[in-house]
Amino acid sequence: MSVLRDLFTIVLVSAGAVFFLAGTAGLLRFPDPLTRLHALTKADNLGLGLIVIGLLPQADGILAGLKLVVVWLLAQLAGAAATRLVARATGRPG
Amino acid sequence: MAEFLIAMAGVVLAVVSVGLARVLWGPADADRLMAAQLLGTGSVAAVLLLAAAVGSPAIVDAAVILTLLAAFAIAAFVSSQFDSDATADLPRDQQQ
Amino acid sequence: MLTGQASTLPETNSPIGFLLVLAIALPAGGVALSLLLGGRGAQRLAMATMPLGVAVALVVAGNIWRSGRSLTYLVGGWHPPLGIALRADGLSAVMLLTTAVVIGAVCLYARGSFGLPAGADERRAPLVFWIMLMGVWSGLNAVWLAGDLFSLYVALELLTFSAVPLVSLDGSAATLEAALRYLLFALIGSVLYLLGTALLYGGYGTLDLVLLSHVIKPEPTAFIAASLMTAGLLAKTALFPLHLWLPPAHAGAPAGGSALLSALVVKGSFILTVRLWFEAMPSLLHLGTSQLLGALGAAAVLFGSVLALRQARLKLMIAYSTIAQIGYLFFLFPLASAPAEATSMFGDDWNGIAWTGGMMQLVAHATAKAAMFMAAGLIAEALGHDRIAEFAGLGRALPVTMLAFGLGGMSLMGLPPSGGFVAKAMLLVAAMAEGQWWWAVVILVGGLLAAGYMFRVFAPALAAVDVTMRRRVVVPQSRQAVVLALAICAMLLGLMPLRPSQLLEVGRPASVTALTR
Amino acid sequence: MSDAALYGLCSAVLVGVGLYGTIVQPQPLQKILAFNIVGSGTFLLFGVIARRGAAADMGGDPVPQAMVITGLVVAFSATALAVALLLRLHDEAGRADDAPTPPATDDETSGC
Amino acid sequence: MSVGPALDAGLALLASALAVWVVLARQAFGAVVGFVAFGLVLSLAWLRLGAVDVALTEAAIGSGVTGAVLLAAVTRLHCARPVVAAARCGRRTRAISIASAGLVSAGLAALVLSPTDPAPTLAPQAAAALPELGVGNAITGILLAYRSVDTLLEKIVLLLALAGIWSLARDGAWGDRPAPPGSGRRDGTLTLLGQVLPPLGIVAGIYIVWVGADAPGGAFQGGAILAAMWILALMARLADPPVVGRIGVRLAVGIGPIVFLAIGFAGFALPGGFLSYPAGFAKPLIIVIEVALTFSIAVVLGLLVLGPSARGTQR
Repeated sequence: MSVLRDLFTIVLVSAGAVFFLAGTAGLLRFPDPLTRLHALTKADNLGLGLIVIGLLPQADGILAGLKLVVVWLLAQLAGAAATRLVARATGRPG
Repeated sequence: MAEFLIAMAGVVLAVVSVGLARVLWGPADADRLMAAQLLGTGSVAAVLLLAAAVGSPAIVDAAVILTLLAAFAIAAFVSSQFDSDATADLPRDQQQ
Repeated sequence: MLTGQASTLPETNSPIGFLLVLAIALPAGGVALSLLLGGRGAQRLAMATMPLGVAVALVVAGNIWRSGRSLTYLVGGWHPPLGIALRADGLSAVMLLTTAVVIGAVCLYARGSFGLPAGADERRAPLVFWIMLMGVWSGLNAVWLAGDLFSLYVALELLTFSAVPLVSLDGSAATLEAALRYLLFALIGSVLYLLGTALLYGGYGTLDLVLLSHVIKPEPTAFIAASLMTAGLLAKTALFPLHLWLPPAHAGAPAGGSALLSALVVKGSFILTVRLWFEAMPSLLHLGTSQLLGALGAAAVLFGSVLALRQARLKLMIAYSTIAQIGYLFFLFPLASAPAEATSMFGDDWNGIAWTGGMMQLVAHATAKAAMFMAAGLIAEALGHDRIAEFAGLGRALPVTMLAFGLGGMSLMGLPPSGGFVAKAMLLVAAMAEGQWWWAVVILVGGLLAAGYMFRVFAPALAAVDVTMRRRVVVPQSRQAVVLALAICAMLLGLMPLRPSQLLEVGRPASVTALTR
Repeated sequence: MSDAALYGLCSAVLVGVGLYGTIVQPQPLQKILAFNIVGSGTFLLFGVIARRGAAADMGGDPVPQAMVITGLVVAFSATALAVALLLRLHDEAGRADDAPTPPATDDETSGC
Repeated sequence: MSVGPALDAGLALLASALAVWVVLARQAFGAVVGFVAFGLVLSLAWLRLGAVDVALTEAAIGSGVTGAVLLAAVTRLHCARPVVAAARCGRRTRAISIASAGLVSAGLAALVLSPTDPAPTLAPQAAAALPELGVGNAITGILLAYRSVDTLLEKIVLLLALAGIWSLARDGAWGDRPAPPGSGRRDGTLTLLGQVLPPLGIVAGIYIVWVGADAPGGAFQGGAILAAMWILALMARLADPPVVGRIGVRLAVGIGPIVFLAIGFAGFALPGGFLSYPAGFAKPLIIVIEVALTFSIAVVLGLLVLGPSARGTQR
């Protein structure tokens, strides 16, 4: 049981890290701000999301798990807002 | 397990801090902002991983606060930087 | 110590130790309440705090003088190193008294410039001035009394945050720039001090001055910490060559504020430097360090005086003279720490005499300089400017003010019977007796230069010209009287040198005395 | 090398870099940032000392940690005051020249 | 191989690199972004050093609220573009400053590499006295009992900083509202953030204060979060900055320090004297002080970010 749980964590957390890697690569390599923004959003959504899901079995108690989910939701909100605002700002000249 | 989680925290941090190169290069302020946001998200992930590794709920609190403040910082960036550029031609008491 | 643990001292609260808390907490409470009450409330509060604060200082000083013993108060009943002790020795008592006298005078003086008529709305400058005045008082008293290096850091910051807004009170670009420069200097100064504090805690596990003096050893930790802290404190004291911020800041503040800054605020970091070297780490005060500090002081005396001679504006001249007068204070380091063989030659306690002389210089300068800045403020109010070249006939127009200014100047020059004379004479004699004649030369030259810049003011002011001064405003007699009273204080100090020096001996650092016996 | 020593070296670097910046950096705003970096280095040194003093079931000596919290609040107040002074100075200078950006006459007056 | 030290080395390296970037950056905006990132990295370093309380404070105050102040400043200074004209230091000044800064660094490095052994600590003493107070978080015990006078004076420092910033208002604007943070535009996304985040943030802030007596957290951290949420609501134009001359604002600013002082003075009636707590009542009194302080800290930090009153901000 414990082995399975740990395996689940290892797989999902590693996958999350891969998405962070992809996001960074995109941020560095993509040619213009809008595509870079796209890459960043992926990392935000999926990277953190996968890590949170991966850590859920490790959390002791419902409250601790809930906090993890809250963190993810907050990050989603911030990321979405940033995306919209940055997209609009870069869409304008100047 | 703890070792693995700490290692992953390190990996995530290392990866996103490479993205900080965008802060250096720019060229647009939006790029700098995105790089900083990526670092913010990465830090939150790293804190969560550390919390799980140490098994300390207080560290999760730190992650909650970091996320809140990351959102706050983005709002501050946006409301100060981009809008002011867009509205530079509007009369504002601070500008004259 | 073996375990690296500082043990606690068998200290208990002195019967009137609670007064030490009041000395800090009354003006601190005044700050909080002033913001709350606003408007005329701030002024009323300052006026109410003033006599209380003076009374506290008097009772504390009287008690220490009569009993000959220092006072202690353990805040919250917690013993150092975990808790914080407030301690008052003779030096603290003298400083408490000086602070109370100068602040009292500034309060009375500033009623003229920052008083609000009954029923008036709250206004910016008066409210801020009264709040900052109480902030300065609280911070200074905390510096004189706190026995813990980190509390002293907070006290220094309290001083910085109340001193900087005073500089930029008039809001002109020049004073804003002076305030910003002052703030940056002060902040770097405090952060260096804090860095040293961290090192000392890491080395000895306590920040209590007394406990630290028991465990500190002449080793790299202590030496590096002491160097960083001293560098930081010197930046805050504006010792040459870290003086750049002082003239524009002290000259830019309103007269009452300049008086506080020049007379008192710079002395806070100076006293802390003295306590650090003489009380906390006497074993580290080697010949080299003390001669270096003395040499910087000598450079400050010469440099500050020469620049004061060349100023066209009165307030700037007084500010540059502050740089010079601060220089004298640093002769304390070489002269009060001379090795026994040097001092025993004439069989007297020359270190002790130098110590008393240095502190006397501090008190005399505080009172004299506050009087001079306030006199300059009155002159500027009356004339609408402070250009020295246009002072012709001033002696006749403002005789009381000019008398006060002159009495203050006598103290700066070191003419008898002023407090400055006694102070400089004691330093001079100690320098000769200890065979360190070079300081004596600087003291004499500094006195001559001071006479030069005072003469530049008085020559036109007293010239028998027939032009009648065009006065913008009539300065009330009461404000002139306050300034004169303070200048007379500086003078009276010279007439009763023995009594304050007795008080100064209570709790005098053992290092000053031990070296001579 | 222990983890505390690593952060100790980091604090030494931060203090040095920050000090250099406060002296050399011509922009007042970046001087303020540099001061904050010296401050952070100092606080980190407290943290290293706290870490080494771990005892009595505590991950570190709480006394220096508490001092850092006090220090952080003071450093923030200082930053806020310095920035407010800088902004007002900038306004004043801009007003005096009646131009949107003040000319850089001196390293302290120029906002930009 | 242990991965901990590798992570620590990475964090230390990253923090140092960011510091160099902040100091040398030609662009003020880039430097400020770098500084906020630097604060973030430092919070992680504090977690690694086992100082969760400090990590919370660094995140909230050191990086969060300070970042807001700096960003607003950068915008108003029009520093987004590279600077040409500012006087740069001469080569000699640079050499001297490199030498002196290097000397300080080298001295510090030498000291941290040769620590006192055993390292001095007050942890056992701090722990031993905690049961008397009834609080579980030693840092709360230090800030509000053993070294409470520091905390009290530091609150006065905050008030003085606020009065100092207010003093920079123009005479005609005295007592008026400060300029709202950010630009004057309403914005849908910002409004959404301003509506959704503050309720969550307020809960988080209060939670951090509440657990502060026994777990990491406390008045500073909670107050800073509340302040950030307030500023956010102001940025989204969901509320107006307060009229700072009003008695209500002044009361909010002063209540914390005044309650703290009043409880301190009440201690004179006890054997322990000023700022001592009666046996058995220490924890409730500490919580009363913390609540009052949190409220005042939130208001003061917010007002510090807002800056001095400005005229004509209400159109």
